[in-house]
Amino acid sequence: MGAYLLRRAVQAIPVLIGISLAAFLLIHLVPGDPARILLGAQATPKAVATLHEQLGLDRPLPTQYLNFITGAVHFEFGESLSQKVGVGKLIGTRAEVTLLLLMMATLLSITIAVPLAVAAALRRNRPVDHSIRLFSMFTFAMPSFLLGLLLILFFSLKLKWLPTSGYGSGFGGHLRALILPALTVGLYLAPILLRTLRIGIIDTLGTEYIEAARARGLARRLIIFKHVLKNSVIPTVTVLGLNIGFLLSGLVVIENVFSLPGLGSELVTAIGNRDYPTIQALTLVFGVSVVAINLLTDLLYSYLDPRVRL
Amino acid sequence: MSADALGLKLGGPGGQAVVARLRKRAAEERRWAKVTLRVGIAIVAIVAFVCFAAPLLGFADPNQQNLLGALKPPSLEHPFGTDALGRDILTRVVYGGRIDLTFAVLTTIAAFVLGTLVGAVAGYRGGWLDTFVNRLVDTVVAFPFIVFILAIVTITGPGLKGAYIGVIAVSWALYARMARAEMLVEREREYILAAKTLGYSTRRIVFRHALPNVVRASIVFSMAEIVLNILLLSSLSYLGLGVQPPTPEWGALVAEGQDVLLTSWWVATLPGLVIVLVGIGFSLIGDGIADRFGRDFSLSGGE
Amino acid sequence: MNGTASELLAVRDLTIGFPAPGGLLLAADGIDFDVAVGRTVGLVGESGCGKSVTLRSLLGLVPYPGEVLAGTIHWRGEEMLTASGKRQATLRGTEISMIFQDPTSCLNPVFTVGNQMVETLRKRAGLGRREARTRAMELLDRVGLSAPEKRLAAYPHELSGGMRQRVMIAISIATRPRLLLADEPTTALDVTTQEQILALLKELQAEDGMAILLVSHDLGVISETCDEVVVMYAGRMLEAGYDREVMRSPRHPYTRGLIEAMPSLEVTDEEPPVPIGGQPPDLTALPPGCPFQPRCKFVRDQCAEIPVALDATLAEHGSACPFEGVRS
Amino acid sequence: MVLVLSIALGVTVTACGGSSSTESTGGESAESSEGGGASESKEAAEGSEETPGTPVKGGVLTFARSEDTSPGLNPIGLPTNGSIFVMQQIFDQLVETEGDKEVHPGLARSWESSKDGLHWTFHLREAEFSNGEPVTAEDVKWSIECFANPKIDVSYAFLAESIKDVKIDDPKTVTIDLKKVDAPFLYNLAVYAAAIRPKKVVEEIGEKEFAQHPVGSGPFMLKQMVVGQQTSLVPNPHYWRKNEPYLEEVVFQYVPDANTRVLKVTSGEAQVANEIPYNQVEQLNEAEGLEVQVQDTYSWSSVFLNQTKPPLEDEKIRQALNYATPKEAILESVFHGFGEVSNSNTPKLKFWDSSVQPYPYDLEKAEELMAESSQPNGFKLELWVPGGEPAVVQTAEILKQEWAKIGVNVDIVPKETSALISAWIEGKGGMAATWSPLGNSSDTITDDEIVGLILNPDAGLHSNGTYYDNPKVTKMMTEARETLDENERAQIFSEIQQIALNEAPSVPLFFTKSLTAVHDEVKDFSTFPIGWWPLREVWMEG
Repeated sequence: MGAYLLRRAVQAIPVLIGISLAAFLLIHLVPGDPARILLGAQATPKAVATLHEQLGLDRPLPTQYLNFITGAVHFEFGESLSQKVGVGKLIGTRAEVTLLLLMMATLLSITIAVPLAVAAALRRNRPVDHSIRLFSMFTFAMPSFLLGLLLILFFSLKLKWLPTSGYGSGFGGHLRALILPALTVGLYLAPILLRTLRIGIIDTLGTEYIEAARARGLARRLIIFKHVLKNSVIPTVTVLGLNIGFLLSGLVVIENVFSLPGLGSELVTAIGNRDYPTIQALTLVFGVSVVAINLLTDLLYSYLDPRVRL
Repeated sequence: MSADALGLKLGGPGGQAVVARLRKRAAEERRWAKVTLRVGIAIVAIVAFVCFAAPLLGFADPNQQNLLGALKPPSLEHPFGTDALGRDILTRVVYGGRIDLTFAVLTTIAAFVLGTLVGAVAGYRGGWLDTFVNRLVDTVVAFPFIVFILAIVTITGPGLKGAYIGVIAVSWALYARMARAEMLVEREREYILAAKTLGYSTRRIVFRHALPNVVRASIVFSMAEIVLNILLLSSLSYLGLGVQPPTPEWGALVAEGQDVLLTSWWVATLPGLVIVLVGIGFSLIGDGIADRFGRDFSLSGGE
Repeated sequence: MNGTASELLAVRDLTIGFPAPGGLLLAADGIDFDVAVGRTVGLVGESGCGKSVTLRSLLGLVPYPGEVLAGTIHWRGEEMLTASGKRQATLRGTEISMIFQDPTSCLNPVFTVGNQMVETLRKRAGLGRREARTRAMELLDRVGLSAPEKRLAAYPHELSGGMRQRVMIAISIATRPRLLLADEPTTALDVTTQEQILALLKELQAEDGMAILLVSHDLGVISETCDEVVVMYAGRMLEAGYDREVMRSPRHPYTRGLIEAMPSLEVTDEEPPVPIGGQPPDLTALPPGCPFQPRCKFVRDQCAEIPVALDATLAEHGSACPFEGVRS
Repeated sequence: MVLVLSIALGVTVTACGGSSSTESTGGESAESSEGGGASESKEAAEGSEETPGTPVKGGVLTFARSEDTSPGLNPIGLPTNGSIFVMQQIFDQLVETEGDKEVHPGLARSWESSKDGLHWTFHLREAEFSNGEPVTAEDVKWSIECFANPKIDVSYAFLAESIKDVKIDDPKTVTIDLKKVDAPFLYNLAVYAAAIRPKKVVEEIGEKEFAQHPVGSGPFMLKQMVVGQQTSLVPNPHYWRKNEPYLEEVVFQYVPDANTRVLKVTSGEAQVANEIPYNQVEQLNEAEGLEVQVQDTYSWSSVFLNQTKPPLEDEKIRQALNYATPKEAILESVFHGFGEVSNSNTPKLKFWDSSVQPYPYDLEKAEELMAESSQPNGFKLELWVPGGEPAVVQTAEILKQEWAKIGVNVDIVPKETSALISAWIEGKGGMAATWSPLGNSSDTITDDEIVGLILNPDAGLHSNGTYYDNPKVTKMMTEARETLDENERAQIFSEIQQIALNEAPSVPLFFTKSLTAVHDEVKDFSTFPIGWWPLREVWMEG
């Protein structure tokens, strides 16, 4: 296993370099001079020139990229152009918000999806199955800001249980503030997991070893939640892993609706300001996280199914 | 044995009742299985028909503004109400459907085909190809999508060309990863080993034999993903990267509705519900196809 | 309690139906047989004759959408068909256990052999974790598997077909069942392993009087291991009786055809094995009277009117064909 | 889940107090009077309050804001409005701006200038920074020099080009010598970049660190700043206006989403929320305990036309576009009446002339002009619009329908905001462009800066991408800058406004209004046209 992990770590390096180089080139390709944007639309050209030089943007692109990479190697991400704050610190606080949100959302979506998938698979093509699939489609296909606002209206305005928005203070405060956003993301993720898991369970229920298990008189709950589930969860794990990867930078709308300082909204602001150091650092963070998530999913495959040779 | 023979055997009417019940349940089972697919196709077909045949159905110009009649709630005259410029939202939804249905279906199919093929071969072959594809998938998934789309739109200019390229270039990775994961398990199965011993070519084994079993989860997921691509257009148009105004497009309609949500809920909600309806349609199709492909657990077991 | 003391299982007029496009098909139609303590009864017949469905119905596992339509199953005097689901469940895996045909796919591929054995021992035999583990090792040793420690930690796909079948047997006897249902246990194995498995079953039976209900399409396996034989065709019993009588003097043309079709070492040139002609029966379109008519060499007109049932109970040597002895 | 949906939708209607009845076609809500009151004396600036209650100390004001203080709180740097409006609570300038278009005493109790206007002497008042250190003439000299140094103050040093030298006459008096007469000089000293900062502190911890831990002499000081979430201020114990501020604490919460801001203020989690969407003002006013203040701003919106892109070099066409623009109709539908029809290419600053007549909506005149123009049978106009601004896109959609009536086929091209502004200013943009009105706002009261950037090609911005070039207007601008006589300056700027309006480098649309929801228990809250709020006057009732 150690060798495998080492191999995966080595493989991650070209991925990270590839991503950061691509991000570096693409963002410079897009029109928009950071100096002009930071100074505002009416900035005089002289001011733009001095700022351009101060920010080191006049240095040739290769040197800028090399400085970035050498810095990144020892976790020195330089300074955000617009916020004059160390990029590392800036992203650190925001990464915590997004990761905590995604973890809670994943847990919520699993606790919603698994029981419903089992119920739908067991009562296949009957009213229960259809209504589960029908209603799960609502929260899945509904625009996230609409779902988010409905939850705020209901749980904070009407029932006054939870704050309307913000990240709260202290760990307890953070968790409490993240309940509604996590539910919004969870209600989006759950239907995808539900559908793939349902088909997986239906497949597994038809196998001989399940019939053998029933012949041994094992309890129904044990058969489903041990024997059936472990065999049918691989495609669902893949879908979950992928979606978390995308959602790292994809939660902008939810972060805005719930005023959460996450990675997604930071990326949009950084792009708006053409804040190159922040964009590149964010891309690296996304790269490392996705590589880690995919590694985790692959390890999960071999745990879930010993026949899978890594 | 015919039902009445059994009736006789089971002794008169009691037997008949049993037969009838049994037959009803089996029929019901089969009916429901077909219903999923049929209802799904029906929903999508109806929506598509209304959208593509809009002019014939008497839907006027979707961009016709009526500033005095702005933000009117749903009424007989405007079943979906009017937007901030007094335009009839139902007409805009209908005309927008053409763009969204084509965009969603084409991008999903392209991504599904490309991704599943690449993933299946990679999963089957293993070795360096698998590693290369995997790491390529990592890169594509990790890469911030907005930066990617922004760069493409800078080259391709406004309109959906950029969105088409961007979405396909990214979502194939989803299917590649799913196909690979399934293939890892499938390639260990006996029938694949048997096919190998029979000397089948890799291409034949992977595409004719392994693929049908690998593709089921992807089918279900692709049908759900169709809706995601429509919603993606919503966030793109919000960033100024979507269709050219005033062209009606579902994503843009929903985005426009966000600002007036608390006073005029219908502007975003009703187009949103149409997207949900289409989502339901496609996912029923997905389940219907997947059920048909799969081993039907209810009829297996004893001969 | 009308069963005799030694009688374990009494099946009377068992009828199992499946809905089919035409109307209804009876996978089993009026099946009667008994299984006594320590005895081995064989159900033999071509695939599709209903032997496997009959076996599964004893555990209440008739695959969906089939259903037991009539008949009674008495287990040690207690009627099982009308018993509560819970009651049936308590029997499954404790007093009656079952082994299957394809060893490669009847063990859960993602759990170790040990995990699946310990699970059954703890849940169904009520043992503690440590006891279950040692008991499992004893069982593996008992079924002839070397290095039981290593076997417990192995995953099913890491064992050969024969070894997996031995594991299945070990699991099935874990709870010291009174009756072992064996659905084609050796079909998927090579001949030498087949002999070993059958010998093992016999040993286990001799040890604690476990009854065995063996289902197979191989008359050789049946005659070699079973005390009584039931020949099934198209869901019905065509002949039943003690193994020696049925094999030596088959009364029904179908049984005779099965025996003539058996390849055996002693076959000389004059009597090469002769396969039975025609196609297996279509259960939804059976002819009236004897279902074997279309393929029977001695068919005559009255065959259409003969009753479906056997003419005598199992004790003697019953046959569903009144024109027996026509050939001799 | 469906149950939740229906309840929630129902709630949407009731919770916000307004039924989704048909949108009334107009009727301004109670427009409050011009902001601003006498500088010194305490008098409720807000007209809507019947009896001006006596201010009470205490209370925490939670302000749900659409911007955050991410760039830090250092006047010298690259702050956005998010930071500037908070810094105005922490720092003082020599002179202060308020609601009106005059300059009021800040750290300078009084001042006088030499007859030739080249020497300005400021008499400092007794004041202390929030760290207890006295504000010395040394601090003032150093701060003004930082303000004038383009290397440090990159964005606004050009406002202080005319400063030659800053001399300390005595510990309480400072004189600034100018190279040339600079009429707006005094007003420019009120800009946030000219804030008086403690020299010792900045030199000790450095500009970057100072942005995280600012020390000023203003009414408030920083308690805590959690970037991207919230910034809280507490009263400065050493503030020179002894009885102010009244609030115990001010918490600025960053709430980017407009709907969430509305929900936060209706649920009472916040007492004030800014940038309220136009369509929700009426509904919020109906909610009891809430009122939306509508006030003037120095922001404006217009469609900039690039004269180098044919046929826009033809003045008749540009004028025709102005005549064919239904400003009142757009104002009603898109902005729900909250805004003012614009009669100028620049915002309503000190020398804005209200008597100049805006282009009326006159299709015949427009068709006439088009007939006489170089493109009598119309042309295709590429109009760039930014993403994420529904009001701006909707305006463009209306213009597309309206201008089609005079043969102008508008091709609306959506662009990512930053890409649009950069390309447009460098002349690489489309034929015409419009962007967020809040994107163009003035930071100074006098017209010199904005008129220069918008109408003077030599300022390097190609007249904000319009390539407008009228030497006579450029000469008038320099004249205005060099005369101290206010009336003469007013006369010149009024003429410039009229000429530019006629030559139509752009299609002026509206002067933007600020919409801020305020709870009734918050007293004497107001928003200055320049954007920030005098929180030192605000107090909470009960």
